[in-house]
Amino acid sequence: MCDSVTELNRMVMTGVIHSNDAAAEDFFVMSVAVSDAFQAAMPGQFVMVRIKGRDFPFLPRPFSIFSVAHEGGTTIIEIFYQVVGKGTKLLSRLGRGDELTILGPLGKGFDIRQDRHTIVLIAGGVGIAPLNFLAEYCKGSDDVPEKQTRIICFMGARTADYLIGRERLDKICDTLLVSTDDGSEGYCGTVTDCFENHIGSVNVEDSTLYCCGPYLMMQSVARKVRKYSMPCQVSMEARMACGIGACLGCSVKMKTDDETVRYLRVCKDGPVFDVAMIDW
Amino acid sequence: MCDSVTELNRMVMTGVIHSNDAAAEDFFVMSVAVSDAFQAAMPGQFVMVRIKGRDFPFLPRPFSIFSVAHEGGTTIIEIFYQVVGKGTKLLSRLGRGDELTILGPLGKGFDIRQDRHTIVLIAGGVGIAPLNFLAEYCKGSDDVPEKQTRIICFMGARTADYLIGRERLDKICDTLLVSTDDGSEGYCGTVTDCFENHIGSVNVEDSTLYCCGPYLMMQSVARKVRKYSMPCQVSMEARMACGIGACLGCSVKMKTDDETVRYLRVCKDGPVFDVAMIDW
Amino acid sequence: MTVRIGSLELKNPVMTASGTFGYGEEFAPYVDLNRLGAVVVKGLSLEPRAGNEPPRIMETAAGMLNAVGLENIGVRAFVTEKLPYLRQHDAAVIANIFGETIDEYSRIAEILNGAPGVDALEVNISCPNVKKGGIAFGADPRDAAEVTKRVKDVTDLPVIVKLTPNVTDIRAIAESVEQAGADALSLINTIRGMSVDIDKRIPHLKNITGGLSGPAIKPIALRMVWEVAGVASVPIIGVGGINTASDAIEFLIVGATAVQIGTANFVNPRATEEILEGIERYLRTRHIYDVNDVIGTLNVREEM
Amino acid sequence: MTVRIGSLELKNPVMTASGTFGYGEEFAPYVDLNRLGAVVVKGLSLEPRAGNEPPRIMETAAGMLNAVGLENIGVRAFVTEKLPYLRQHDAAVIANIFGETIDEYSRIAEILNGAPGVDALEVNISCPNVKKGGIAFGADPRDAAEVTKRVKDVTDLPVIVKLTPNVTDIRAIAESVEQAGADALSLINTIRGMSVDIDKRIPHLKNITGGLSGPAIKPIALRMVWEVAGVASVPIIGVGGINTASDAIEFLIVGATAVQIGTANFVNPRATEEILEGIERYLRTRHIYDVNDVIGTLNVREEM
Ligand SMILES: Cc1cc2nc3c(=O)[nH]c(=O)nc-3n(C[C@H](O)[C@H](O)[C@H](O)COP(=O)(O)OP(=O)(O)OC[C@H]3O[C@@H](n4cnc5c(N)ncnc54)[C@H](O)[C@@H]3O)c2cc1C
Ligand SMILES: Cc1cc2nc3c(=O)[nH]c(=O)nc-3n(C[C@H](O)[C@H](O)[C@H](O)COP(=O)(O)OP(=O)(O)OC[C@H]3O[C@@H](n4cnc5c(N)ncnc54)[C@H](O)[C@@H]3O)c2cc1C
Ligand SMILES: Cc1cc2nc3c(=O)[nH]c(=O)nc-3n(C[C@H](O)[C@H](O)[C@H](O)COP(=O)(O)O)c2cc1C
Ligand SMILES: Cc1cc2nc3c(=O)[nH]c(=O)nc-3n(C[C@H](O)[C@H](O)[C@H](O)COP(=O)(O)O)c2cc1C
Ligand code: FES
Ligand code: FES
Repeated sequence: MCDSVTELNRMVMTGVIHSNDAAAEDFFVMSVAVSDAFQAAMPGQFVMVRIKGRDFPFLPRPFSIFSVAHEGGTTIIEIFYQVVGKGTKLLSRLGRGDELTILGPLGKGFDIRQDRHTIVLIAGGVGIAPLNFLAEYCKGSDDVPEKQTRIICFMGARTADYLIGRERLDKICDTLLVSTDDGSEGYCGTVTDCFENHIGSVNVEDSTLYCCGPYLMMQSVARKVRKYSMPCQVSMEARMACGIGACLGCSVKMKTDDETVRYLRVCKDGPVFDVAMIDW
Repeated sequence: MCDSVTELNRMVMTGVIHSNDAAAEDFFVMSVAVSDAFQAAMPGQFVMVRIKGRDFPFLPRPFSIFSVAHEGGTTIIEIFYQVVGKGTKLLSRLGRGDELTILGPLGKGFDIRQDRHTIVLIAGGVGIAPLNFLAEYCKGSDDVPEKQTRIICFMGARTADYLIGRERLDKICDTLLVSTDDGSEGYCGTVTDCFENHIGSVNVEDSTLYCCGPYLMMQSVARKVRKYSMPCQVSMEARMACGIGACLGCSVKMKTDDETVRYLRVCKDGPVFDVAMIDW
Repeated sequence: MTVRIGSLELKNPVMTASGTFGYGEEFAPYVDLNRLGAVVVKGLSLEPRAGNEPPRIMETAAGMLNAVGLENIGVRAFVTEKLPYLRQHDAAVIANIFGETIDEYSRIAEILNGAPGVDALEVNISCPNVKKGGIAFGADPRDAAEVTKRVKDVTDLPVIVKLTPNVTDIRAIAESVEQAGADALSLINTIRGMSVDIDKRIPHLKNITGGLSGPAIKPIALRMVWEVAGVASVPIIGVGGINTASDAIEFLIVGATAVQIGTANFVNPRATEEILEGIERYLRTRHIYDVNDVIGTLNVREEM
Repeated sequence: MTVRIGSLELKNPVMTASGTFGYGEEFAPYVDLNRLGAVVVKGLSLEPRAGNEPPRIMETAAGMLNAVGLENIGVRAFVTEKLPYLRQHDAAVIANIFGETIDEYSRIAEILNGAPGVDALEVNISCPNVKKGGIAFGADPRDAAEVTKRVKDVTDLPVIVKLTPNVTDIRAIAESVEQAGADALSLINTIRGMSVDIDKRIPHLKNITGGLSGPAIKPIALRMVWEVAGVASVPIIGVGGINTASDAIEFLIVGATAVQIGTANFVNPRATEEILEGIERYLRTRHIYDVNDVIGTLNVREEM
């Protein structure tokens, strides 16, 4: 017999909502206290969230960890989410004191490459969530080599109002370049175009790219980076049921050399993948 | 074409919870503001209740109206309920400001007989709910002939703690006799036994009996009243889906003279029935 | 919003499902009956039926079980007592009929053929809650065809045949019924289910089993409508778990010409009208002028 | 809490359902595997399978659709890579197997017969999400019997046959499979369903249809277990929508000797253990010392 019972259950816990505020229409930042049983999370990891004691939504919902902070014996995690359907709508109605069931931290986070010293973030919309944590982690963590602190962040949103979390990032990043679809602030156009316009200012040899956003945006980045042979990691999304690698529901197609078809599980093999692993 | 649209929807409305307090373990009194669109309710009528915006419980739940009050332009209804399953458990967790969807008032209430001048109430447990409204109505309403104000109430509960609403009834009723299963207050035994012990003090010729409580208790009353040839009305319960007579789910067997089987709908033909109509 | 079910033209595709809307009048305080495409009434038998012993219903996860057992006032009382009221409204009246024998089906159809105000018949060969008839006819392609033929023989009204989901291959039944002359198909009726009281160790329903309806069964109903749409050339009416306009639109997209709203009427008596408004909104915001341009337009090849 | 499934003795009636618990190790951080009656692993085929193209899952009302398409590492990799870990635990290991041809079933069974640590086989003739095999065998009594016989021929392990609910009469399949030598029956697998994205007018699943599981289907699963319990003399394992101890107890009462927990593992990875504790509590508070005293005790005559 193996597995001591005391080791169990460290990853299923009750989270108590501290705050849940609208940052823009349909965009919310929620902060949740999860007790110190919550294991040290890596940027890029996610949590599965349910509203405690409710039968609906039926399945838990995955959200990236936007930030982690410690206050005394409790860990506070933040989630940055967009209301897109019924589950996120219900989440947005919760308030201080309401309880969640949290499973996590889950998945494989970003691989912070020690051999390269510039971090380039490309975030579209809520894709900023895991990248914000990555930026905070790199600036604050002892695990990250001192000199790897140069962070260049490209952040895109529909309009200026949706550039959420920008103030926080501005303090951490060495360079923050914003773009909006309507030009209401920064570059007018997509964040990928903005990135490509500024590629000259990036030291391609010493940089790693970290990217999160809508599928089409990541696909476009995937195509662009081929040209520059920069290592690039993407955080993928897929519908999930279990979040722990068991249901095989969250597959993305893997790039293979031959004709064989293989799938990767976003929840377990990812959500962060090297861009070259995915068959876009 | 018939039915003018303005007439519609007067009976589906949002109710806002004013208070929802535990009166004893697992017994709650909830007061809900329903706007003056709520039509004049008769004692014995009920409402179908859902938690607004929630998918669970799937079907609305029926509750008797415990009392009705008017404050300015709004009507306040009270519900007295016991937590017995998932739906009532969720109800009990709601608080001030939470919203319900209320359908009602529904069903056929008590027939207040003008030819008899004493009202005898027999209530078991939460069965007090419609009877409290009946007592308050008879004492407060202009529709009820002046002299029909003598109210004798038999009220039974498990223990003294569960004699909920007694203070209010004490003020209205001419006689209030309580019984508890454990003798912690009043008569020790069932409310039906208590009633039979006191039958001597009831003017059988001039009284009407109104009864609500568990099925077995009402069945026992039904058997006893045969002896005294007193008119007796009972408020029945059955699982409901629609509450408006359409699903045919809430049937109780009707007493027929011959062998024919017929069913009555608790929601539409009742919930109040003459005791002789039911095939106990 | 006009759609055609055989020779019957409906001003919009929203109907009620039999057994969930009484005889219409129960819902008049909540819904403007004039707005509905059609009202399908509670299943009618030749003689009045008392129905099954209670308890008859039980809630389940996102659904309910019922074993009402076709309690109804009988076809003759319907014609004299209920039809006059319904006829006054600007909604097609569809009579849902049920027999214990094939003869009974045909006799009920005869009676209704002469009744002014009935616009179509819906033949229920799929009720799971009665001992004789019902599902027994609906589970076998030949029996189903026979009932259809016999009803068609005695009526000029459009005949809709209502199919049961409790079969291995609903397409086989659909094809057989269509060949027998059905003008339209409606599906699905309830799925047989059960629920148990673990304290008393008795079934929650006196009838032991009942028919499952509500959102729980929607994915199954939708799949069956999609399957039947692939083989049938007569119009299909989608039923099963439709609770919102979005649900209804899913059925239209996979190939239903109209939809029936059942259990949702119990959850919200205004469901039919709200679903109709939701469909209208869907079309309007997408600049689709004819609901028929949505029907059967599922794209199964596009990249996702 | 001991129950017997053929020659296999389980220390309690709680197992996992195939395809919802990976190969066990995924759940080790959440559940003490030693507490479970049995772990049923993800369906194994002769060769590794990549499975269907995504999207593969979609949430529905109180349930979910999946069209994973039996992605798995293949039976040989299972034996070398996954079995050693599972064997260390005090839970029976049941290998769920799947073939596209009857030969494949029998070859997989042969391979597993020699594998130390496998306690029983569960023969999946009911997967709705693959083009060949699966449901094709499960919907016909003769094919189902044939698969069963061929597997029995090559193995000494207890053989559990897993039935599909997508049939008109599950009793006929059950009887046929039992006669062919099945040591136990498990039911139900998922029910075929569908879901549509009304904005894009495409199915939510790339495979168009998928298998419905979760609380939504519980009433249907329970009814089928009750039906099969009426005709089968081998033990029945109840599966389908079990989310709580109360659900599990309903299955025991209607006649299941054991239960499998499927989709509930996704909602709460600790579900199996919590359900086991709930069953224990139910027995304790009612002073029932042997779980077998609950199995098959539904009282259908009592007054309600
Ligand atoms: C690893 C990971 C991290 C994520 N991080 C964030 C985040 O930080 N902030 C944020 O706003 N969103 C994030 N998402 C997306 C988020 O999970 C979905 O927006 C959410 O599940 C939608 O739920 P709903 O009930 O509102 O939508 P509905 O559309 O009602 O949901 C229906 C089903 O589709 C699934 N679904 C819908 N949209 C998505 C999607 N884009 N990705 C995956 N599943 C989806 C739901 O989980 C559910 O199963 C993340 C997704 C993944 C996989
Ligand atoms: C006309 C009428 C008036 C009522 N008035 C009151 C009242 O004033 N106070 C009060 O506490 N209760 C009252 N009840 C009973 C109340 O409706 C049930 O206790 C409640 O529905 C239980 O819901 P649940 O989800 O907690 O229980 P669950 O057991 O989880 O419910 C499961 C299903 O069974 C039904 N059900 C369970 N118990 C009953 C019951 N006793 N009667 C009818 N259906 C039941 C539920 O509605 C639901 O469909 C009344 C019932 C009726 C029919
Ligand atoms: C209480 C109840 C009674 C029903 N009675 C009938 C009936 O008399 N005839 C019939 O064809 N279908 C009957 N049905 C089936 C419905 O018309 C419908 O096919 C089924 O409920 C699925 O749709 P829903 O999920 O929208 O309810 C009944 C359903 C319910 C819930
Ligand atoms: C994602 C998923 C994968 C499944 N894979 C298998 C499988 O490989 N073999 C099998 O026999 N059943 C499989 N099933 C069916 C389950 O074992 C179970 O029979 C079904 O889900 C009903 O139970 P539930 O409602 O508790 O999930 C799978 C179910 C799901 C949801
Ligand atoms: S969500 Fe279940 S395997 Fe990834
Ligand atoms: S609850 Fe529907 S008829 Fe009474």
